[in-house]
Amino acid sequence: MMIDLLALAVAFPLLGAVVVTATPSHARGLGLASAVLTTLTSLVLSLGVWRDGSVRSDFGGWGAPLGIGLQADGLSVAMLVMSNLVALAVSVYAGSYFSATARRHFWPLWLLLWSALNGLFLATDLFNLYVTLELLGLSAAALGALSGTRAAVAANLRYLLVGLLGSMTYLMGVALLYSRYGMLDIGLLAEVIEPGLVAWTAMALMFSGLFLKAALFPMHFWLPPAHANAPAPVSAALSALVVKAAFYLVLRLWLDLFDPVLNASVANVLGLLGAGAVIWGSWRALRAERLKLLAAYSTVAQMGYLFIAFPLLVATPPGLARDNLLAAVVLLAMTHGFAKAGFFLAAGLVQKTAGHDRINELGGAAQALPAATFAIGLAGVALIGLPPSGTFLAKWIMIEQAMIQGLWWWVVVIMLGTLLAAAYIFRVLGHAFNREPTPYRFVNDARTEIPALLLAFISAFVLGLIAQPLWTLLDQGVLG
Amino acid sequence: MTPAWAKVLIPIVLIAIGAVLVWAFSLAALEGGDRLALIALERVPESGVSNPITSVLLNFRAYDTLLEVAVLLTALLGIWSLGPAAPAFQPASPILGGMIAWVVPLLILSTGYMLWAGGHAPGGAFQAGALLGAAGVTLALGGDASAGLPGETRLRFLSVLGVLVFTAVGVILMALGYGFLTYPEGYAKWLIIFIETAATLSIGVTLAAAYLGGEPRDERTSRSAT
Amino acid sequence: MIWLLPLAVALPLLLSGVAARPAAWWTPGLAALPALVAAFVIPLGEILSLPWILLGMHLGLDETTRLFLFFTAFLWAVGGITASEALRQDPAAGRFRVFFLLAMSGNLLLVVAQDLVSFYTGFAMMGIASYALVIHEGHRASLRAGKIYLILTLVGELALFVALVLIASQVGLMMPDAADLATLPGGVIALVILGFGIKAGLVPAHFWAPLAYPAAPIAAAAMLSGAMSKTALLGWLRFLPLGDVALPAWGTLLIFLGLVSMFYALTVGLLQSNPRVILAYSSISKAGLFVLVLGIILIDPRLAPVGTAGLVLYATHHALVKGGLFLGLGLRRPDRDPDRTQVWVLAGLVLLAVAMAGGPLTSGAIAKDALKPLLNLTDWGWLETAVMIAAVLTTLLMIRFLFTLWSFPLAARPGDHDPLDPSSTQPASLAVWAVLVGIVAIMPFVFATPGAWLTNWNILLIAFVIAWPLLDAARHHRGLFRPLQHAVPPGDLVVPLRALRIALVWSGRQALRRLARGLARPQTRLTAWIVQWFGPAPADPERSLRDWATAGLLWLVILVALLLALVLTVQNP
Amino acid sequence: MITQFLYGGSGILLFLLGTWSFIVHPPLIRKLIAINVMGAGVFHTLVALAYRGLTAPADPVPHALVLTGIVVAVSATALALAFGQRLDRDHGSSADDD
Repeated sequence: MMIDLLALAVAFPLLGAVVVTATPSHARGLGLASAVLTTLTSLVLSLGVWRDGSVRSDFGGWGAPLGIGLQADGLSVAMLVMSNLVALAVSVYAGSYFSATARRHFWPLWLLLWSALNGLFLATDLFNLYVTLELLGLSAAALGALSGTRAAVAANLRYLLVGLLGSMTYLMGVALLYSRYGMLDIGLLAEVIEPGLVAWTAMALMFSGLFLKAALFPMHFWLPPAHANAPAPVSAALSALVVKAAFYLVLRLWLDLFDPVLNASVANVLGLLGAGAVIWGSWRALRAERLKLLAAYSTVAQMGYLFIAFPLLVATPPGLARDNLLAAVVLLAMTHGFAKAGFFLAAGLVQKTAGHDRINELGGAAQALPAATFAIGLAGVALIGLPPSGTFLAKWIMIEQAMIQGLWWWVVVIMLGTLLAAAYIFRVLGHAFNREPTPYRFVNDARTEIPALLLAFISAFVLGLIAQPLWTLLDQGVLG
Repeated sequence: MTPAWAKVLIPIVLIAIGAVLVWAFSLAALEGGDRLALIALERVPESGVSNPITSVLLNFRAYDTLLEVAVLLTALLGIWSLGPAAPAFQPASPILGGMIAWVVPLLILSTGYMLWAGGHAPGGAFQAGALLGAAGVTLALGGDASAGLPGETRLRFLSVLGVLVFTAVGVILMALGYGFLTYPEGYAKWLIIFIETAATLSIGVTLAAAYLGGEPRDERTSRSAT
Repeated sequence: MIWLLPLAVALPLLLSGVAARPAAWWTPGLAALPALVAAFVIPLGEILSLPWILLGMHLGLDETTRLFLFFTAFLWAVGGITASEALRQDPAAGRFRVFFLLAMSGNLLLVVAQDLVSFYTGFAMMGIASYALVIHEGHRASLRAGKIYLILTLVGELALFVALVLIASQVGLMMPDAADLATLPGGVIALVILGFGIKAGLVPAHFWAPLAYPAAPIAAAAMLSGAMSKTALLGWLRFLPLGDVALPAWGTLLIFLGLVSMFYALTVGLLQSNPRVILAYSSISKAGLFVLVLGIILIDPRLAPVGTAGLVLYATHHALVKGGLFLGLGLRRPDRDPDRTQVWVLAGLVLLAVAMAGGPLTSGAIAKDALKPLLNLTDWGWLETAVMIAAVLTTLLMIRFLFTLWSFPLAARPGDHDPLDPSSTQPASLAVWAVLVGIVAIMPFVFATPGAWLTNWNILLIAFVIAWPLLDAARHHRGLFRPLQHAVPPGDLVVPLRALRIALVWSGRQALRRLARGLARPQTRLTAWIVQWFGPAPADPERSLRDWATAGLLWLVILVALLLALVLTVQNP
Repeated sequence: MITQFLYGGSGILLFLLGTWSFIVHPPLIRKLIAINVMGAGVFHTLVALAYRGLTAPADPVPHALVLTGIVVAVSATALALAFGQRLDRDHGSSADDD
């Protein structure tokens, strides 16, 4: 008897999808069961990595370069834990959000998306990543269109096509790397890759493909309509996890594969795009009239912060400072995952109660749902980067490093984004404080309100206050 | 509305990128050497099948193939989630109907052959599944609203069969101590055929169902429709 | 024993989780008690390190923060009991309690925090949670006050955030002491002054205070003016390079800022008729005094030990007295109420007002006495005179305050305990307020020698000499001062700021119109050309991005940019 | 060698043509076809890589990758077509206006 947690982290949601497809009448119960099982697997796997360091499993026993393997190190496990907890909360929420017919469609696609996410965070093979990306893109687009409105279908068709363009470009880069080096395993490639036209072209192709999927400014144009029109639990997963997966891949390739190839200028290109995203996304969020559109633009802005990290990473010499910076980036991504998911779930409740999500008319609904409003507030704390959220710590470390390296202009961008974020969050919260009677029951519907509240709470308090384990975890992987 | 200058600029930029691509690929092809060919060909005898491509697909890189079957399932589920199917075609004329009656069994026969041939020659689950799907499409073109597919319960089961068998084999092998998708010596051939058979059925059913588009209707309504 | 510190911070935080329930009405009253105990029993200098929280949390007390912790915890306890009792009837009280406890937790954390990150965490938690307290009542006035409070608070917190990160990156330490701060660049000092200046209500960043204090429920106003505004002083004491280097330029600037704040706030305050607004301006003037003393210390670092001790004593006095004045206002009932306790409330308020004015035998006198050596030692003789004039004005302001106690109508306010409801009594609030007044009353005898008790008698005398004829005139000729009363609205600067904005917008529009007229003809030609060559200009800037060709071209350009960045840069070896 | 370059080069050409068409042609169906042309280009290039001369057997790995890629592309195309069909059915008009 041998238990390969890496394989199970992908296989459980896959089997779950199979089972709920075959027996749609029990979709909710079986779906939730697979969700719990998958999350437990990922948590146990992460705990193992946290204690004993990274693990790798080669399927078929062939090993790289011939076979494919999965690998869990600190970086992948950090993202894995975040996405599985978020996904579990989304699952619980979705359990009572969807109608009976929508449920039949939601669960199998959702579990397929989940297995793609887990597979992506653990993957080590460039072509395998392509298949995983497609699985992710297809299931995400299908889920996004579940609300069935014309706007949602159109926006998600656009998303699907843009995603395909990104995958094809990525695949061209992979083909180039294979033709030169004859392998696909990231670890083996990293040992032989050398600066030169082949590696540069491959990197440019793969990164520009992934930028499309990560909705990096100015390639974000597909995101706001797609995320704002999807059903609330799907928006949460798309915004919190799916774009984050593309960023994770950029970071992973940056650190593990292209490290010998890249330089400060290319990092500056990434940083500039990130800065554009921070300012443009925040500004658009401030001007947004609908709550979910605001959240979607806020995602564009938050993705920008993550890309600002690249010039800082390049400027910082290897050592403790760089490790801290990297941990800060991961913490930022994790916090945003929790916060944005919590925000979208709560926004979905407000929308359901009010029948719309126009910000200026939400006062009454916000009053009727104190728990959801509170969740939006807590998630807002994390989105702005107020202490003690994880974003706050991450920004602190990023700004500190930027100042030490003399790169003060990134500080200006981060601060400007913070101010704008405060402006758009408090624009929403201001409507919640009028004098209508607050019901004594704080939580109206535990199944939907508690997941939102928990996610927001984790983002605002837990991640910042107990960030130390994350540092330990990251020491086990890419940093060690 | 596309600005005119963009229409001019896009080809120019693309040509530049193309030049770089050709150059990079030339460099890469010249320096590439044997790549994985030697390693892969050397290991083919251990893989349980003699066709190198099938060895790669179902043994060396079986995990890719598993995910690929999952992608196919995702597409089908996505199509189902978009609402009911388009109305059926008109029933075929007697001549076409007669031809369909000939072609469909032939297609199904070739499916079996393709599947079997994949072990040693070009062929395999996807080619076989495509033929099976073609049989369904042919039926649909002839006016069969269900494209020869079974009712909802069985249709759902058949469409997930590939992923189910693939994953289950993987997990069971893991539980037996061999590792996920690691075939024990001597069993590889039969396991691969088992998986391929399931995958062929799923792929065929999925392609036909995707051609119809729309959710599967439950059995009674679909029978009355045909 | 040291574990009492994290408990003191965590208890209000934990209680805030349940405080929304009506059954938890008592939570604000009890939450500050561990902190109060901690102020007495925790040994000084011991530091508790919790490396797994934030970037490593370090809690501890020193000579300065022990007094800060004492008055902060005490005020929050008194305010908490008042809030628990006064808001029991308020349907939105649950929300109030949650944010009250969050602000409490933040305030306590920043006092006991020894490292930069924890300090900032507490500071920001306190500032943001207070926003909810300010706007609690939800009228237009409180929403407006809250908006202005929030904007200024966020600007202040951002400035402080940058300042603290700069300190951390400059010094490389999370717990810098004064010697480490000696080399800070000027920008950081400016940010520290700005960041805390907003919290303290330093002119010209003061105008949130006269708006927020009257808008917030009385317990919240007491905390804002008593406990929270003092955190600015603590911050300055911590993060300005006091006692190690002489920074005459910054010192002079601070003295100037302090004088402006004092005289401006006192003058405007005298023209107000709402007692809460008067108290707000009094707080602003005291912030001016703090900054003035800090400026003196920056000019002459040798004064730092004396000056710091004096400032801490003054802060203790001011926090208790100002908090007491606000809480006392909340206990006031109309005169026609024949209740005997009202006499005692009025007596207490008079005592506190005298103390605020620095009357002999009060805490004000000893606080003034503690700062005296600084004013004497500096080379600038006129400074002492200026401070004396300010003291006279303060006394006049307190007389004006006592006067408004009778003249300003007590109206029922939805957030407060209804003062017009004769059946409502607040026995617990009265009791704790009495304790507070008692502590203020015995302060001079605990903290100082008899020599200090009578420090300010001459100033009080001068003030009365000035006030008497004025009061007399006002009594005989009603309406004599009425034109002055509304000369400056509360929040003074907000009005010109708004006018400035309108003027800017108007003149900007005019300028644009003129520009447009001038450019009209060439512009039409230009437009035609642009339309011809570039297509119509998009109305929504995002629209052009959503256009596939534009987006696609941008994407290709970024691909090329990546390639060029990789190819053209010389690789580092 | 020259054959290989011809195949590889035409693959790249297809890829670029697909990209161009995807970007400049507004109708979604054309974009979908463009994606498939791009895919064909990439697969073409990959297959060209597998060629190792007339005598040596081809590299099976790129072949397998292409097979997998084709199925993935087919799935994506099917889903995208279903999306387009749904849009058409909703409005009766084509979805080109997006």
